[in-house]
Amino acid sequence: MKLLYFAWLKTKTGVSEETVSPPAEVETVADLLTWLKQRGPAFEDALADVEALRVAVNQEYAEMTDPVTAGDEVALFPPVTGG
Amino acid sequence: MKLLYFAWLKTKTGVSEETVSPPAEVETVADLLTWLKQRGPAFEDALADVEALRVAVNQEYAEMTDPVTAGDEVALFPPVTGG
Amino acid sequence: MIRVQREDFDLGAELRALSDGDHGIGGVASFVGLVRDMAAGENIGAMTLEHYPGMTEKMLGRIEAEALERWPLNASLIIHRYGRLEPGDQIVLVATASPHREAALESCHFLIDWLKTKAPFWKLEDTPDGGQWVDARDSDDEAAARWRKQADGS
Amino acid sequence: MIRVQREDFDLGAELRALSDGDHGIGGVASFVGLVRDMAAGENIGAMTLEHYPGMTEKMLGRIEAEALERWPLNASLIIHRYGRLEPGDQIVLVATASPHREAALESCHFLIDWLKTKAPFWKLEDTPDGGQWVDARDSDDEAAARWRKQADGS
Repeated sequence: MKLLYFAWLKTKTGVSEETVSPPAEVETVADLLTWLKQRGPAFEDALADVEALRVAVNQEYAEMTDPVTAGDEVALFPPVTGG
Repeated sequence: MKLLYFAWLKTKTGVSEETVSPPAEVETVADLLTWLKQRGPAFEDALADVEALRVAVNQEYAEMTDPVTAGDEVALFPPVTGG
Repeated sequence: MIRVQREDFDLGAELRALSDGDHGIGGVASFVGLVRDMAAGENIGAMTLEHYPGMTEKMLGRIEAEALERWPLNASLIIHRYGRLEPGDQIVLVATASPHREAALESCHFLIDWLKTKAPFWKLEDTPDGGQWVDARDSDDEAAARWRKQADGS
Repeated sequence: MIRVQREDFDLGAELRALSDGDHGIGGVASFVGLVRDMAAGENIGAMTLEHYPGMTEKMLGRIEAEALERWPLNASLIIHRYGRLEPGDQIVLVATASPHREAALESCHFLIDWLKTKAPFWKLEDTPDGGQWVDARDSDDEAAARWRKQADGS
């Protein structure tokens, strides 16, 4: 699974892109976030406020209950501020 | 009193600009239109439908009951269609 | 700024000039009206725009002042042409610049809607049957009335 | 048409190209977003726009398709820049061309409102205290929601 981090998600985690292999019990976006938070204080801090997060799975906005699978590209970022 | 005619008011009356001296009983826009209609069939035809007319007195949109006086510039035209 | 002119205008240069040097501006909204070759189902070749010199400038200036009062604008521009115009020619430009996107967009919309019902211009279209004065459209009155309602708060 | 690019764009040329040769177009509406030197009360020198390559194009394409479905448009254009931008620089251009004034104005407004909440761009402002990620504004969500309500007919 490919993970992308943008804006302050990138700054706080110190990661812009990584490939991970979450355990089989990670079935949804919410599961993935829970799993990621256990990876250390930087991730715990960056992902603390789920309300402030947006998630895209394969470049589509996703809900917490949406499924994630091994081949997915999952992006984590704050609400957008372009334009 | 200076009269100006625009668009089909000009075409129908055959006049674009004229100076007139209406009698003293012409006190309002409505009076002026009534007086103008008596000047011949071209004017009677052009001014037949008051709803289709717009009147400006001294370059301000005017109502039928608004006053007109000797020194005024009065313009007659259809609803505007610019832009 | 108001301009009533026979000549064409350079859209890019006009819009650039509107915001040039003012770094407080966050957005520039604009509308350009063009001569269509098809109006109300009839092919038209060209048109002639007649106007009422003096009153035109007065009305455009008043419309602009109204917009400047209602929205926080750093700059605004109305250019309206008159005389003979061919299909594809630019007729009118309305542009507004503001710190805020909504203010620029709304005031631009307001200006063109009001101009359409207040500014003394009349279109004479060349048709296969000769010159035809264009009739005013009820939809233009309705578009302008929308802004009046907003102003009344109703 | 959608373009996501680092380079600046020539506003006049882009708008001209949008309507060039199509005499069925009666109006072109546009909005240009510029870098302000004052955001939320803080002086900013410059900013860097980060984006999500791939998803950006996908979202902009979808927003444009939505506008083309809702309004009778002859042409539309969205250009969004990324990378480092200075105060006064152009960030984004949205432009729509239609036979009808209202369609051009409304769809242009719709496009920029939706883009603001859907297109994955993030602004990092240079401030006296260093780089600051700009917070999303509730007013942007509200502006986009307005169009959703209209679509529902509620």
